[in-house]
Amino acid sequence: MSYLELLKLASTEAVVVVTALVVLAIGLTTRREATGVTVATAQGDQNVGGSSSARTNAICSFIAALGLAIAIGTALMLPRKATLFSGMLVITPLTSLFKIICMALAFFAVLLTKSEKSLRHPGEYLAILLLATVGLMLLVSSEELLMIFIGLELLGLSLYVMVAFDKTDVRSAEAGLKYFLFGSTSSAFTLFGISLIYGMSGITSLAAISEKLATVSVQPLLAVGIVMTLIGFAFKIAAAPFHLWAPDAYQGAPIPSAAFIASGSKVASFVVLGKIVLVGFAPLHGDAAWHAMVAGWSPVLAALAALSILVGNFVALAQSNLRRLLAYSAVAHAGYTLIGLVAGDREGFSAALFYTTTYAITLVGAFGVVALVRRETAGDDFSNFSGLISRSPMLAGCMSIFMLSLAGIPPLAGFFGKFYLFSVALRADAGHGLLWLVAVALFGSLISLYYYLIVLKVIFVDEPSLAIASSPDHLSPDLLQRIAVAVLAAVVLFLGLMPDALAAGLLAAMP
Amino acid sequence: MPPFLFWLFASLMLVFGAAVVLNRNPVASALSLVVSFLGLAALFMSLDAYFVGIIQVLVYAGAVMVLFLFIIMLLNLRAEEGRRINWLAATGGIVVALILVIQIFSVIGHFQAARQTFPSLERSTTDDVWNIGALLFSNYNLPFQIVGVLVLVATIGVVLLSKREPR
Amino acid sequence: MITLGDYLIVSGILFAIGFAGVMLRRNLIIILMSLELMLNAANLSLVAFSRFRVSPAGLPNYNAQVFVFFIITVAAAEVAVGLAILVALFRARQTTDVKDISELKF
Amino acid sequence: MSSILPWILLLAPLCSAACITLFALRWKALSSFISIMAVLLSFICSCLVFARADISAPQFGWIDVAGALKVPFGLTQDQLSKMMLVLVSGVGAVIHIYSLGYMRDDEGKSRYFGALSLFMFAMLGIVVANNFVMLFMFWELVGFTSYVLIGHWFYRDAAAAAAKKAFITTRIGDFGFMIGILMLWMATGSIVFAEITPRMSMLTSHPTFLTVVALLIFCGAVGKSAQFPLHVWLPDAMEGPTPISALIHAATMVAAGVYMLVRVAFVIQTSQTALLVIAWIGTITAVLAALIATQQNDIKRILAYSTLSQLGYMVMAVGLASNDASMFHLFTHAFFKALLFLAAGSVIVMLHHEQNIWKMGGLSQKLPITFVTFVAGALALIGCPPFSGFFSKDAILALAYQRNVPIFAVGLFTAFLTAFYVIRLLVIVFFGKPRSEVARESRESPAVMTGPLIVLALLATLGGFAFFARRFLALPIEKEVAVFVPAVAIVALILGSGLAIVLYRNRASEPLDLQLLRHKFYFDEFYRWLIYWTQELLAGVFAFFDRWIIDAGAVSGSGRGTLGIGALLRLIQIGNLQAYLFLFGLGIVALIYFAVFH
Repeated sequence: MSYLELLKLASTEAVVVVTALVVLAIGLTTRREATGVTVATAQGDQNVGGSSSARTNAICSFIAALGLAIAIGTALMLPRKATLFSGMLVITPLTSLFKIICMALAFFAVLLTKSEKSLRHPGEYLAILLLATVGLMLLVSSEELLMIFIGLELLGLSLYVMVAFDKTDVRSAEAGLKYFLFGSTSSAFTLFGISLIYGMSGITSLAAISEKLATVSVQPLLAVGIVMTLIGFAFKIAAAPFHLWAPDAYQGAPIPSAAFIASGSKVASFVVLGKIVLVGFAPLHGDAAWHAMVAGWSPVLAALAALSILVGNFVALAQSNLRRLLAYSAVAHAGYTLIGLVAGDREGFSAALFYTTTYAITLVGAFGVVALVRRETAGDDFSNFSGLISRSPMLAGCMSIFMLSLAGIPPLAGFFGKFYLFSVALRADAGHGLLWLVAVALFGSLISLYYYLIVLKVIFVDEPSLAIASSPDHLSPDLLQRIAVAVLAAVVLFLGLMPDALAAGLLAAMP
Repeated sequence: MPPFLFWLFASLMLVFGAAVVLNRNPVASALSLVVSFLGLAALFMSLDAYFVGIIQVLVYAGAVMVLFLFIIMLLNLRAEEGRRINWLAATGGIVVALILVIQIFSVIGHFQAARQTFPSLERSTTDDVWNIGALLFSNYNLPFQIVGVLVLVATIGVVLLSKREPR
Repeated sequence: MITLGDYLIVSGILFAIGFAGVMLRRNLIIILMSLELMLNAANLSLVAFSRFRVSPAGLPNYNAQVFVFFIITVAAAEVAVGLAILVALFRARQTTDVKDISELKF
Repeated sequence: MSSILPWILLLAPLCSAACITLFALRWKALSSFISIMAVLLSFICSCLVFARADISAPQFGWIDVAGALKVPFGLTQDQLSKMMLVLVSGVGAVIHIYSLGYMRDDEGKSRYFGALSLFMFAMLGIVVANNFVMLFMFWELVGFTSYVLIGHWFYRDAAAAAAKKAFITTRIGDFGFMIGILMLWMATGSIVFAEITPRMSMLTSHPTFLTVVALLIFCGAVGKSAQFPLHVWLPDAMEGPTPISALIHAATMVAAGVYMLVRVAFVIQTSQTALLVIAWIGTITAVLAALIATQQNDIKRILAYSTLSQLGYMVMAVGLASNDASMFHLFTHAFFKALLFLAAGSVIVMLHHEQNIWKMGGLSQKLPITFVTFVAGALALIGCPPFSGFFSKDAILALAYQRNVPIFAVGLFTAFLTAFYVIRLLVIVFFGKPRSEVARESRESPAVMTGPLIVLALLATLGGFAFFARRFLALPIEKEVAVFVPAVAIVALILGSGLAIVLYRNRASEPLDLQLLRHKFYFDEFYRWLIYWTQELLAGVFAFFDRWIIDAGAVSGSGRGTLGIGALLRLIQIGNLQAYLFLFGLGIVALIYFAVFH
């Protein structure tokens, strides 16, 4: 394997890494000027520092966005099929598709960053964001446990830093700490699980593991290994009971970080989780049917799914902060998505991926709205959203599209995603064994309707509170960000009307 | 390695591991951690993994422990005095950990291969640096480079997070 | 003679001790140390398996040892980031006790 | 013969809605103009489609996930849907024109017309859908737009609450509907009506499955057509503007449920048990609503309950396996109910939004046209020959008499009650002396409002005659019993009317006081109680769980003070990391137990 060939196949990752380095360099050099000025004029330091950092932010965001666009271009030119180092880097249509999706999500996170004023070091922040994207792409495209672990860690470390990044807000460090502790504990479990799986099979490549396991009789030790491995992913997708970090991280983190955790990290985790269970552990599927449970990973995932749906939806009912609400709804949505994996086979996997992709798009959009509202009103409680319709009909409209899509109202993407998911789950098992899970999910989404409607009520019906109405910088149009939110809303609508565009592509890309 | 040495190092590691958790004083915990890892390194050696054993000593005793001690000094932490132990929480945690141990025990008990001894090696593995190095630069080239990216992220993160910012 | 199971049990106990530390201790630095214990428990079982699965050439399975090598690196990076977050938090709150870190809540 | 007319009639309201929301929100007159043109276009196309014997619309593949799930986007063009098209677009057009007058000075007129167009689009979509997914999509869109329309005056708490209630209640039914669709798809592998029909024979060996599917699909209709026990949203929906009440209650939203049942009759009629349940639900709704209506004082609510009751009749007919009778009643009901609502709206507007019937009185002189048309509608509603309602209700009663006598008896009693409360309404509102200042000073509505009334009055009068109705739909065939049933029905009618006239002539206040009926059998209270307690219970359980675990980690005393806010939070101590980690560990242990030792 020559380095040149490696570079060719990993060109996308390479481009993103190089972009990250460039952005980092720009961030470091421009800030030095700014500090020089700050020392010179003690009085005007806030202003000068602020505008300089805003300029740095603009330049860095532009370069980061450009780099991502180039990387998407290179991803389009990847060969159709290639495997490196016995599965450490696999290129298939599916991995290329998800690399592009991950980069697109990162692209929107970069756009969100542009208007984030509280970030003092935009260069470093964007560099880490881009490196986290590299982690996503590695996760998506590897079928080997060591590589998956390193991808998880790269992503995890970047996200810990991104969550704790905002030093002007104490809550950010607290959220970062919680996220870090949960993340590293669960990755320790994953690691222990991987070591057991390695011990049973003597190998770390998923395809080879699957071959090995098909011949060996199932040992309890292996089952423990599988459960422990799954825990790391259950953490990443915020499935109950491993979700406890999510509300705090969503609320305390800078908004682009939260959006990135909710979207990119989740999508990539679902891709790799699906690969692990459906490729690696395929022989140990088990059966999650209510009356005839057979041990394996699918009853485990089914239990996680049911618990997530119930806990997420019920606790979301009691929230009064939009970001926490989104976090709990994220828990519930992770539960819905798991149903696709429980159903197994390629159709179930593609339904899960369709759902998680549309969900990620929706959530990035919702966080975009939250970011804009937060900029105007300095908060993200419900009260900050009251009467949004009168302040910005466009944002209110987009937000209602996102909320209704999350609630699963046709003709938005969320509806078709749910329909696809549930129908696949029902067909997966001839004896309707998964009916119980689908029933739980339907019940959960019935409950969820209530709190999504509360958000809409706040936006459309409630009177704006006085403090917000008289906020001074209430007219600060960030055109780019508004356009981004509108584009995302249009995508959600489009994917609801023409789900084929993505769903058929996904199914065709399935191995 | 004779069995008694295995049990000696294993119990050394476990006892000092427990000491890490039980000590009130962070400095004592950090030192216990090092002793525990020395025991672990000895176990690695007993498994003919000399390179990993040495790395373990170098990285943990040399780097990680220093980092811990440095932070403890920097933040000027003292033992948690005056803090009462919350027995309810403590019992809960211990019970969960015990259940975990019991689960692992019973699962390993069901594992047939666990009752076998280790097969003998063809030759001594004192030269395993060469073997591991060769693997690192061939099969594990990609993860090796990615770990470089990971360390870069950690560096940026640590510098930014621990820096004191002007208000 | 010492069997594979002995190593696995020792590793399992070390893992559980580490996890107990994570759950029980309120001091964040000690929680981080406990995390290290958990990661090293995984290392121990990996090395034991590596020695157990002798390759056709009569040598240990070095793949697992490379894995351990990576884990040690990653663990060091992780602990550094953890400590940095801790320092940032300490600067803001003057505490390393998890009980005092609960501004974000319901 | 392939034609794009069906597509035009479907898409015209959508284009109108899009134009209004995108460009014309500022210009009220323009948006109302666009909206009315669109609905008229739809109506004309519907008529043209109706006039052609065989017509088919080009069909598109919509969703096709590698053969796993195939959803075409096609339009059904059979007798049933054509009739509904004419009916929906016709009634819709009348209501659009009437809205011009009713909403003349409304602030949100553009929004109103935009939503109205979207509603028309959704409703027409339900009518022409040729598969379950399309049907469900438009079904939900109807639900959503009705939410917007009912909540049009969203600054009124009652309106916002009513809108939410309508949306959520119908969604409860929709979930059953969705499961039913999924189960049917699972069993037959298709979601297109025409493809499922021949495959139904595969399922006859699983009667329980069929019953469950049929009842789940019926759930959708229970929600949308406001059948017992999900009927509570409909009377509250009266908080919307009156034209919306007319639209929702006459030919569209509530009729959608009945239409859907008829459309999927090939599923429902395979299960006798399901049919029986449906018939009884319909019957119960009919009698319950009629009983409640006798004690209401709000003119629109009385009409709302009468709608419920009539819907009960239709569902009863579906349950008695007669689509024709059901559709016939839907057809006549569309005219007379739209008429009654619009006439009531005319009264309400002229009395400056007074809706309490005890504040009216003697209006027959003040609003002569409204009065005459209202009487026509009322007579049709109570089934007085020769008005339209007589024929259709008679058909249903005759059917019930043949197939299920207990249902017939209850139906007859409902007819008696109907006559009673309708005549009560007439007597109180239009006769006697004016009982308030506004009633004394009222005068007739403008022509833009009375015009539609007259048109509808003619239809309500003539709609039941065979020579007219037969052009639109297949009439149920009358059997020999035809003499007995109308005879008793007329007796019930006369008894009911007579009782009402005796009781309410020249009264100034309610002589009867039936708390149970006045409080609508306490359904709202019961549901509120139920929701409250489930919510409280669940929230309580979760809160308890969280607090208990988290408090457990925090009862120990606190040493150093940290932040000001922290001191307050320490009292509650939620968000405690240690407790989180403990839960985390508990989860892991439980999961391992579940996977390995279970």
